[in-house]
Amino acid sequence: MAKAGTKTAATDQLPKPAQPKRHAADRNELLRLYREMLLIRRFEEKAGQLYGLGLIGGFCHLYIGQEAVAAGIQTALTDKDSVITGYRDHGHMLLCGIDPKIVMAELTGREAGISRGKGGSMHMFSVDHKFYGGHGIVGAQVPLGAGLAFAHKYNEDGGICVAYFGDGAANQGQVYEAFNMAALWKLPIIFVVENNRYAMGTAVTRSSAETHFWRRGEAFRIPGMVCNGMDVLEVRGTAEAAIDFVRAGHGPVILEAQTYRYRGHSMSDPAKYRSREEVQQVREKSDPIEGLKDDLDAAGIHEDELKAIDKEIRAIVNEAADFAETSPEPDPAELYTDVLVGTY
Amino acid sequence: MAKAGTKTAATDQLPKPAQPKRHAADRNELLRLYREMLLIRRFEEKAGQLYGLGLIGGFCHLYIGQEAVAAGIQTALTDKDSVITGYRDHGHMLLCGIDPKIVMAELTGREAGISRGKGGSMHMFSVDHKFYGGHGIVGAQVPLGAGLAFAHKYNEDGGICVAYFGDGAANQGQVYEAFNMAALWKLPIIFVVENNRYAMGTAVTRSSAETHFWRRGEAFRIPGMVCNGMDVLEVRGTAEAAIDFVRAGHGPVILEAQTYRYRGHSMSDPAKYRSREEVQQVREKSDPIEGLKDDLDAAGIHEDELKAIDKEIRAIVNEAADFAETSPEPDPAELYTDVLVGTY
Amino acid sequence: MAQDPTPTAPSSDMVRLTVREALRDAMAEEMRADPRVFVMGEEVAEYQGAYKVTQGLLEEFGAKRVIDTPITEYGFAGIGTGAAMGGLRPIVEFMTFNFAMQAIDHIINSAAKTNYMSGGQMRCPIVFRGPNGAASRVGAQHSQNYAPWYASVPGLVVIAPFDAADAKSLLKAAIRSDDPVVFLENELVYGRSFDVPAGEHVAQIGKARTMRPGKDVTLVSYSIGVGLALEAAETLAAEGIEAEVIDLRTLRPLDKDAVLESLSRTNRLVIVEEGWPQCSIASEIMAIAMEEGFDDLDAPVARVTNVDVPLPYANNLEKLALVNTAAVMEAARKVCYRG
Amino acid sequence: MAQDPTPTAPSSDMVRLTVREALRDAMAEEMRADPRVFVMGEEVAEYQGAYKVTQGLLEEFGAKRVIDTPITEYGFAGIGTGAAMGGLRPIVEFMTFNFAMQAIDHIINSAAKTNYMSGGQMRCPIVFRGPNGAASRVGAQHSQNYAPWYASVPGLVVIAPFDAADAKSLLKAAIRSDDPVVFLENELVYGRSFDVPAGEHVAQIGKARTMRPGKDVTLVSYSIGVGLALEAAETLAAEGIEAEVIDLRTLRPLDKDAVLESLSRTNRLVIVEEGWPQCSIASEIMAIAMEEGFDDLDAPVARVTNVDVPLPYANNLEKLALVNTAAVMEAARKVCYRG
Ligand SMILES: Cc1ncc(C[n+]2csc(CCOP(=O)(O)OP(=O)(O)O)c2C)c(N)n1
Ligand SMILES: Cc1ncc(C[n+]2csc(CCOP(=O)(O)OP(=O)(O)O)c2C)c(N)n1
Ligand SMILES: [Mg+2]
Ligand SMILES: [Mg+2]
Repeated sequence: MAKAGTKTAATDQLPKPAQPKRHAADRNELLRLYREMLLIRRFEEKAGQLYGLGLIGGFCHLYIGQEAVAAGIQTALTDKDSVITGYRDHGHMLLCGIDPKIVMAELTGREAGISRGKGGSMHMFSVDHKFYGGHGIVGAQVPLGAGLAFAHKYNEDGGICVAYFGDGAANQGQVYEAFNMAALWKLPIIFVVENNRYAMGTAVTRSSAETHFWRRGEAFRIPGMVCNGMDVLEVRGTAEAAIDFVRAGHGPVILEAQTYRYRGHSMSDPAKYRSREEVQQVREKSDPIEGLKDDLDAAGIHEDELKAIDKEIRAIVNEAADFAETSPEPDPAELYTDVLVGTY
Repeated sequence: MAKAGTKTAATDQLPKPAQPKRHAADRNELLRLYREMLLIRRFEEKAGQLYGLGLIGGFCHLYIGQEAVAAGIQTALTDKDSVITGYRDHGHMLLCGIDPKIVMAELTGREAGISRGKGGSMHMFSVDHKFYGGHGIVGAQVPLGAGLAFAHKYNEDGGICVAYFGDGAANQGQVYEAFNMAALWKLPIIFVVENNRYAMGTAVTRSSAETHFWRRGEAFRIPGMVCNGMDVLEVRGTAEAAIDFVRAGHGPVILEAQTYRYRGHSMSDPAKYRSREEVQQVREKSDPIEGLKDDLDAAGIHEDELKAIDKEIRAIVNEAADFAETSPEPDPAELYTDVLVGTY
Repeated sequence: MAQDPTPTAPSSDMVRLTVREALRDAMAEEMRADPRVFVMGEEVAEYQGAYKVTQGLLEEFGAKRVIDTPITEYGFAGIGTGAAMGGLRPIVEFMTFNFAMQAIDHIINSAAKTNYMSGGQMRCPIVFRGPNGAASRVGAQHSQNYAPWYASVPGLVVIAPFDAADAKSLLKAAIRSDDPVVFLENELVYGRSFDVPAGEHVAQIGKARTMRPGKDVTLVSYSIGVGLALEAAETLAAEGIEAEVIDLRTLRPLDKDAVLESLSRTNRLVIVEEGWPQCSIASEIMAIAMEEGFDDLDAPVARVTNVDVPLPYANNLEKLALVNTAAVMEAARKVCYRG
Repeated sequence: MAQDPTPTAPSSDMVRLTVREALRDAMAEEMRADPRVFVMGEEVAEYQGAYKVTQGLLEEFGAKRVIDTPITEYGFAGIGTGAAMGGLRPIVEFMTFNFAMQAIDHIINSAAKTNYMSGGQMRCPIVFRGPNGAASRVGAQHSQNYAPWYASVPGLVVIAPFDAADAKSLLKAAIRSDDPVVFLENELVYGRSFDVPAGEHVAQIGKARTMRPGKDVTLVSYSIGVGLALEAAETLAAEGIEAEVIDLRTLRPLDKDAVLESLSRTNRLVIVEEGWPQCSIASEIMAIAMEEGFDDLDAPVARVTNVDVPLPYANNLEKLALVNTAAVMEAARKVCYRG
């Protein structure tokens, strides 16, 4: 029995991931990271335009500003690994290798969309790409991700799961239930908190008794890591240390990526809860794409090469938009399909 | 922005409760503590008998073995303070000053019962005594208790809330949601984890990644305390330090009381998950009532005085049992009352 | 103070309000009158409400009484319920009732059942409110109508107003009620404007309201469905079918007398519900008509509901999935054996 | 392997099993056949199940496939659902469905809606099972019947068997189904023994079953109510009323054809449900009879349910609150215009 007393900190020596290093990317890797981030950025800008044109309806949550998080982590995964996130999902999907055309066609609610137009922006899935959604209930993806990790372990397939969620979602009780079971059962999962400082209009300090999200696993003996989520190489290096640890069977890790969203929470957000200056400053000083330019430069990658990528990506995104605009809506008969798989 | 790295422990200096001392009880206090614990013990033994006779139905969860927890804490509270717990509630109720007769009459489902026979063992309440139940859904009392604390703060009435829950309940997600809000809003509440080592048949090590329950608030910057829940004076001393801290407006405290239940989880539990020896050993070495005898002795309280208390308590409990057995069942018309307060 | 204004009666003194404003005004008035009343929920304070229903409340009542919560529906519903047990009168806003599914255990097991379980001793005067049912193009997880679930639970009062006058007078009644109230709003109706009688009006909970008299068929609905029924009635009138439109307003207790009385005159009944068909409010009204109105029926009662599928996102499919005026008219014609 | 044995047909080869054993055997057989099937829940492994339904499974299948969870319904329902999305076939046991209210968001929003939301791409083959409805003297929080709630949700299969043969063959079907299944058991029936056909039988989901033929009145029920209906039918027979008893077995999809066919012969219908009346399975069957059986009705359909109150603890009140055979007989006589 422990002695009576007032205590505040865990003193145990838990196994920990290795101290991460900023990833030393080679030329090809740098080009890939640049390309991936730019693809997200341009795709999202286009989605915003289509929304403005009334081609996308309902909620649409853009990932602009957070590109380095998905890029740094997704490029460190293998195709054995599974990924799950919330409603702010376009970026993660693109980096799972899903065709931008069918993602965009889902946003416009067309038959050719990845969910045949039935899911929309928040609800997309690709079992083929081991991308498991696309969930609209804040926090729900965290136990679901632990379930995917459970399946990896059960099947001994060597895969791990990455479950992305927000700083707001990190207050959900189900997250702690999942933390406990993931730690208890040593599930191969990385819990990535994309701390973009706000949950809708609520700044983290107004919703969170502990704003260091990497510490949120302390109540369950889960090691925490943190990185600058605006620096794709730092994200990548941290992700690699986390992945090594998790894949080695040590159980879960919490990885907080400190990032920022430039746009409103969804398309209708007036964003009065923060100043223009705050946004402007992040854009200017910490933009993840601009921020990679020094590294690109140092690797001898020059403006014209980047311009070529830019052009290529614009073409991809325009093509996706055209496709999404011109594809037909689902057949009315689709209303009744896919409710159940079986016939009873 | 924090620097990238692997981190495991909170390093902040949080305000903490004072280092608790084992309570230096005077003669009267000792007698009271002895009396309260014995009242619970005898009451519960009698409830067990009535259950065996078929006079009590459904679930009935006895508190035997854990008496020091309620006794140490309840005697440190004032009548401004509110109390809430789960289904294992008889002990706490008695120490809120509720008449054993009407508690026992509720167990037998009689009109004179505290819930007019409609609640049963798990669902008893006494607004007059600021005892707010008596809840059957594991963990539910924790946010409810935070709500009571919220009301204390809102009303500036100087009261605090004590919310008791089990080691099993401590894994519930809603507990962490309540932790966060209680810490964020500095609610006056003591979260008492009655760690009796088992949740039904599950030993804490099988359900909990972190078995030091006092650490479970670390993810939300809530200070933790722990005490030997079989030593009523240690519980009392720890409770006092916690109460002082909370009443001073510093926000919540988690207090883990390490205790043990002698009986099965409820009346039908075969208790194969632990050995007879384990139970026997606790009974012999750590019984909270026997354990107080040295202190009583040192205070010059002798066997005959204790025997008199014993006799008195047996009389109270027998009277309660008689009352509960002979009181009439509710009038059939009661079936339809108390569904709603208003008439619409 | 006037009780239950008959809103069809002409009033000299009307104010034009959106449903959103009416709800806000109800809360503000009750907060002015009773210091125990407070509002909590996600984005209710600084953001002024995700759908701006709590606009201005923070400014008037301050952060003590208008409280932003973390995204923890289960937790803050529990805290609200506990605060109500402790003597306060919380209004808990759910950003939508879809998210209240996380909290439904506290609504049912802690709030609804406690008065009974305590033999009438433990009150729980709390209002759980927020938008319910489908909004526009938000997909299956954000579009469910929970009215039948809550309406099935003894110990709850369940209210689902349609227009601004009812939104205001019923929300005021809900806040004053000593019982736990589930108050179901509808996002698509928030912005609509209606005449609201000036002055203080507190509706009587549990009473349906005749929105339009008629002799040929009774259209029963609640919430957004009332608008469809009124629209349908308008067009049907041009065809020579005089439809009586009844707004249930309260779903528990359900004013079956009002439905049965109308049925006894029109002998034909159609229920309009923006929700799934099975085990619905529509089913229940049909069951009541079966039990107590059978001899009045000149035709079987018909229900017009959403299609029995999760709500799809695509624009064309969404339209097909949702209850609509054309379907109401068709059903009305059918029970009148016309067309 | 035989499909959907007609259990009223005499079988040369019967085994006597309790419902508890039948459920266990179904799980064990499916676990033997398919390594993707596993069981998780509170006390399912070492304790052998809170109600001993998983007795012996840990010993046979080991801790990898029979998994004790912490008391975290929302969390492990989510983990189970995620595992199903990841290709496994989880059986998630809730100690009772009352506690599943904490997890209902995953059952509805994650499991039921995903196949539709993904355009048929993301399967979720999971079984959520456990006792539902009232046990004995456990009070209001532990006694709710959730059948109507789940039955209202498209994307779910909802099964509520009565006897051991159905418990076994339907649970096997549920485990093999590619859809999320809510499988509602009843604690008071666990210990009852029934004849179960030997050999492997997998029932067809979605088909009601005639438990007893009759020509004067149809009694429709599910789960424990079927026992009451059968008892009532027995006594009614002595009075000269031949009641046909139909066990719905599956509540979604609901076999309305079976109900309507029987109604077309008996022209009288009583629904028996151990649950609250409002927006219930009973309401739904009455709605169906209204819509599609109106002309067959010689009397209005009647429902016999629990009283519309939270379940009280006191012995006498509990008895009064619950549906019972006497009430079923009374309703049957009434629709037959006798007595
Ligand atoms: C359970 C639940 N509650 C509320 C909402 C409404 N909602 C959608 S997103 C959101 C904010 C989430 O913020 P965060 O987790 O930080 O993610 P971010 O949007 O910043 O990526 C809220 C409140 C929801 N979808 N689900
Ligand atoms: C949400 C919920 N899940 C499961 C149960 C069933 N149940 C009742 S008590 C209990 C064990 C609780 O253990 P613990 O919290 O340690 O308290 P103790 O019984 O030891 O006092 C369980 C699983 C319940 N009542 N509520
Ligand atoms: Mg955020
Ligand atoms: Mg315990």
